[in-house]
Amino acid sequence: MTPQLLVFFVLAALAVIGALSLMLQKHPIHSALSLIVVMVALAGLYLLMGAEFVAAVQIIVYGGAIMVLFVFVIMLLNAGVEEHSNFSKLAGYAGVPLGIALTGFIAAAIARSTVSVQAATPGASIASTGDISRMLFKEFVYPFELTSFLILVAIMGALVLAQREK
Amino acid sequence: MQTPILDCLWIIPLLPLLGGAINGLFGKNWPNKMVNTVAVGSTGLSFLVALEAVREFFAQGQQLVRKEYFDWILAGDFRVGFDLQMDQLTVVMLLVVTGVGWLIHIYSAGYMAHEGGYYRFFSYLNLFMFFMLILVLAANYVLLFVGWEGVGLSSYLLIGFYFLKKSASDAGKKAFIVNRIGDFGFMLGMFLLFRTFHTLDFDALFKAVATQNATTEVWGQFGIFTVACLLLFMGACGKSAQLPLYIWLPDAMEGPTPVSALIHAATMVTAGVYVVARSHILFTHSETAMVVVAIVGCATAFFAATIGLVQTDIKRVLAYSTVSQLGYMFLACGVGAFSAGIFHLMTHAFFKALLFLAAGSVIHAMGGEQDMRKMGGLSKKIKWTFGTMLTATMAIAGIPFFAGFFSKDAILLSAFTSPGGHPLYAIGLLTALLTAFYMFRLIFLTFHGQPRYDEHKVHVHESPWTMLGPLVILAVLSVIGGWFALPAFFQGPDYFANFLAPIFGGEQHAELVGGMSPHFLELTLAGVAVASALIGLGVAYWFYVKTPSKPEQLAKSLKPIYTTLLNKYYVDELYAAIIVKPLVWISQQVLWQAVDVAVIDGTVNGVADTLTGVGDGVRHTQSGNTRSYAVWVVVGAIVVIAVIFFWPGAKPVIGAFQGLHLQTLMEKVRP
Amino acid sequence: MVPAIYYVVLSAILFGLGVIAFIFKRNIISIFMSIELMLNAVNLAFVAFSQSQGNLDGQIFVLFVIIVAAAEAAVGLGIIILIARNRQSLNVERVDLLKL
Amino acid sequence: MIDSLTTFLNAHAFLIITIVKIALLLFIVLTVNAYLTWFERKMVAHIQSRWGPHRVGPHGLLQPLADGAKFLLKEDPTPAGVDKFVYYLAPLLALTLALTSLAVIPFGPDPIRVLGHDIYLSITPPDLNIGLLVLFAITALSVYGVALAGWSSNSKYPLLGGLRSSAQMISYELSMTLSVVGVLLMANSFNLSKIIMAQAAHPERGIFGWNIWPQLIGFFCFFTAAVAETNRVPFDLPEAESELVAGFHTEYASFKFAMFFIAEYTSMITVSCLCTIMFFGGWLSPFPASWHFAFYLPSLILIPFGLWVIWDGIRYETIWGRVILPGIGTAIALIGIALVVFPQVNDYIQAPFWFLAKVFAFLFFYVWMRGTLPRLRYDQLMSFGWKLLLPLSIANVIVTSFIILLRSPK
Repeated sequence: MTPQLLVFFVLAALAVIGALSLMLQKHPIHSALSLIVVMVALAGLYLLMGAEFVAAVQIIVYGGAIMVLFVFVIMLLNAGVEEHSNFSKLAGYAGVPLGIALTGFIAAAIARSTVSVQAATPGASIASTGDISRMLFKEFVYPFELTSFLILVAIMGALVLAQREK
Repeated sequence: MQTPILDCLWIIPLLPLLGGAINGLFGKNWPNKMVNTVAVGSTGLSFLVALEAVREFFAQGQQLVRKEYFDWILAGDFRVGFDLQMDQLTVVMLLVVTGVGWLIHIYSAGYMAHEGGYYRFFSYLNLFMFFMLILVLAANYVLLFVGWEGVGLSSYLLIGFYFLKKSASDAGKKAFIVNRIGDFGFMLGMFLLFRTFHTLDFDALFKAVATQNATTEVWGQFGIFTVACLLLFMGACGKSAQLPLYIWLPDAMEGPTPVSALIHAATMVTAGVYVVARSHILFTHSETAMVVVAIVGCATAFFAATIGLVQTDIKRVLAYSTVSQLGYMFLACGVGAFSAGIFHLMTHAFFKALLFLAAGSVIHAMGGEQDMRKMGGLSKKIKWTFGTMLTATMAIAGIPFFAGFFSKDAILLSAFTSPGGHPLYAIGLLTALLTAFYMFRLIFLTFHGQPRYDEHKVHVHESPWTMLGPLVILAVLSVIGGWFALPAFFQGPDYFANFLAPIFGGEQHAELVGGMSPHFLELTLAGVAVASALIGLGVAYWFYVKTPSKPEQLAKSLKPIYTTLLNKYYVDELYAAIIVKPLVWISQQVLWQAVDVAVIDGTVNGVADTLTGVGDGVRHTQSGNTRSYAVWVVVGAIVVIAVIFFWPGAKPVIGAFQGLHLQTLMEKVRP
Repeated sequence: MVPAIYYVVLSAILFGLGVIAFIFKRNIISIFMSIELMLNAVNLAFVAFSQSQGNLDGQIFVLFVIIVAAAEAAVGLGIIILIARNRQSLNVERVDLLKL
Repeated sequence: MIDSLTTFLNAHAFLIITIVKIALLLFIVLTVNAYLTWFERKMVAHIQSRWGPHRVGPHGLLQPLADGAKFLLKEDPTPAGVDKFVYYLAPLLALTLALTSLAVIPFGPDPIRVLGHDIYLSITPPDLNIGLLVLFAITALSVYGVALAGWSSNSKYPLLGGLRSSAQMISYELSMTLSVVGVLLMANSFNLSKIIMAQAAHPERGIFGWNIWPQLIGFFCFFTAAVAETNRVPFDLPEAESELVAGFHTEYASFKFAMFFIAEYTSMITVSCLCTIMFFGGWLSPFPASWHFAFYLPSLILIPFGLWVIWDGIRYETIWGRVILPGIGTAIALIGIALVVFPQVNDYIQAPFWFLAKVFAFLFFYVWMRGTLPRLRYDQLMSFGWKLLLPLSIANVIVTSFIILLRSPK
């Protein structure tokens, strides 16, 4: 039981609990908070793996921007406790089992197909921010530019959607 | 040595293009003065530049100048570059085009002053200049074809300049479509040439021809040269209004008169002659082609002349005379006297432009009236116009020491001396007679006799100097334009022929005919030609000045012939019957009813109906409830995973997928 | 040292939970959040693989995923606001104009 | 017994040292917070030509203690129908994050050796490669404290305050993060110590080697955005008492309110530290290394100050004052003298002295602004953030990177 393993299990437990409460909480704010918990836990896991930059970005962007937007919208719309309607019989009965089945399938697929991963031991290399930025701006420069364009489009889309028609 | 302009020939066509672009883009709300400053200025500038270029051309010893500016098309061993070249032939064409074009621009500035769409007119005109210069300067067939199509386009635009007039727009379309037929042939010719010689550059192509298979194809042998030349000649026929594709030119008179002068008399229509002369090496390698060219030219000359006899619209008379003069040029080319053809091309450019401009001035004076029967007695009222027009008429009729005399004489001579050329010569002579006749008929009808118009309505007035200036200059040119050949009459050298000799080689009418010395023969033939011209003049005088009643009697007595001529041999009707009608029928009955309605629409609608049916069945899964959709998504995901990972049959699929794992994707996105 | 398989399995579990939440929730915002949860799970797997393979492509992908998620959130929340404004309800089962 | 203890200590030295450091830092920070309130009230009072607190203790020096007692003892009502969990979570979140952000601040360069252990003057190890990123991550999260507080109070003014503040923080976070990119480019690292050392590249330049000169615009953007992030005047709209009673913490009383209060002041300190580190050379002395008298500057400042306090205390009106103030004065003066006597201590003091001096200057600036500037209107705030600060900081990034590109050897 190395300290890393301990930390891993703590964080993993935190993440799973967060995910569960995201699912079980009735009020969207609580779901949002639990999702934030998941994200912070994941950031911790990234740090544990030595992916510092990704961890930081995970918190700054996901925690600090995206989830803030969610909370903001929830506050804005003053969304109350969600109503427990059940119009979709299909989802009501088949939903959860199917989800579990999917999880099982994925897990099984991983178990079958990631023999190489099992052997490898991560976290050995610390991914310095410099390397990442070098890759980002040298080899992935086109996708990077594309994403900036995507963001631009998204901004415009959000504007168009959110303005009240005169 | 320094040859700045020769190094960048592209300036010459660029200037008119700029002028056209500026006028077309910004000229809409400009005052006329500004517009014609731009247009005339750009053309004049390119004229001056052309002069400088010619000077340098002479200065550097008349060597062929060939500049490759950039590659336009590169495909395999097929290279078409934006290459311009300059040799003696180009020099002649260049000077004619820019010079006459400039004069006509100046003239138009006055003539179009009261028309709408001033800027439009001038931007088209400059555009035309651009394409014409490209055509003349091009160093390969493809670039030449660009100019070729371009002048076609601008002629279409300018013929249909008064597009509100149905006849005008129809005429434009007619010109365009008829030219298409010719261009089709022209393209085929180009393809054939490329397939044979793997190049379309004049230089390389002609060198190749001259060096390798120099075997001339005899009469009736249809080898590469014959076919290619005939195809090229088909294009030339379309552009230069030869039989059977001449029909568009008379109608093209719907355009403004300066346009008729520039495009449909001086420059564009001579493009066909230019092409034939340019590719003379090919033609001389095929007797058949030469004969065909000669016959077609001769026939057209005579045919058009006959129609010209009876036309009453002043511009149409000129149009038919243009057709027949072009026939002359082709006749010259056909009998191998290319330099004579080009010579006539040049002189014709002068006097025919002059004729049209003068006619324009007349129409201007008559306030838009074009029917000669409603004119008469104008000689005193518009002296300058009369004088210049008379000069031009003499020139075209072949009165001695006017430009037309020398060129026409050279053509007839070479026709006579060419083997088996006597019938050609005879018809040419007859045509000369007819030409003299109908031209003087025009003069007499227009300027002499009693005014046949309402003098109170029409206030005849001389045109402004912007119009008369060009007339005078052109008059001078159409007098002295032919004096290159003057020394030839006194045993001296024929300067024009010698100048073009590097291209066409020396003319070969040196052999003795019937014991006469060539020079004596030349003088004799000249005398005969002059005689015929004088006869034509006399007859015209007799008919239209002495006894004006004569023509009607004649027309009555020869009713069938007269009406046939009047209706231009019913050629248009003929075409309509054998070509247009069937086409219309096919496109309506077969293409529209059968193919379009039945097949295409049927398919489309059928597909649509099928889809509607299917959708009707499937739409019941659309519960509209997002959560159910989510469940379906999950089911799909499960199936996909199950298939990929747990169904052995899907191994090849996975193999296909393993091809594009992350790494290769990276390779794709990496710059 | 933690074997990468642990991370991968964890990400699978989180993904599954995300899917179940996606089906299970009625509030459109919560559904959106469960999508984000799935994205996070995938990111975890990405980082784990990239660390175990020892090349950074995975992390770059994570960055891209985060960017896309941001864009998606911007537009998606805009749409949600519109829905709430027009239908006075955030329950997806009440937003069923698409049914036949 | 003793040696077993020492072995235990040696075994878990890092852990214990860290814990001790944390405790120490917490104590210092909280005390500083308390006296910051006193300082602020005094300054603002003098700016408005009032006396400010001076009943409790000499010059009101014991006022903070009284306030603290009040916070602890006051009744703590919870409004009806609030979301309990979030309601309690919010202030906790705010305080925790504010305090955590101090962890990465390095107060001095070289470690102090105690019992054979290097003790760095920062809680995180000095080779933390993403120090600044961590800071930004924490500031990014600190929005939740305010927003959740506003929402969970189940009352309209707090809700408005919460909405305002979250909008404001999101808006200004952008320009804050962008405005430091220039500094990062120049230092070529996220590590705070490296950033400071990059400014010491030319020790002979002294103050002119600091980032403030090339990064003047960056500093302007950063400081403005930071003030907005900490919801201070003139950007204190979330708690604009004239419009929203007290904004997001209207419904909070006694100690929960104190948490927000402490959180705000702590973030003030953090921001001041950040400004010092990134633009004002952190712990570097403003004088060129060659000026040796600078070495004795701390004592030169401390001794006269101590003497002044003594002199001021002797003629103070209350008995307490005449006893306490001279005591404090002598203590300060003695410290100054001690620094002169023991130069090796003075070595350790230099860096923290300058660092704290600069931080104090910034805190003073904060208070000064509060006493001087009026509050912006909300739309002004937004347009200022989006239309002025953001473009300005982006331009700063571009220009800086260009210059660096031009300067860099091929």
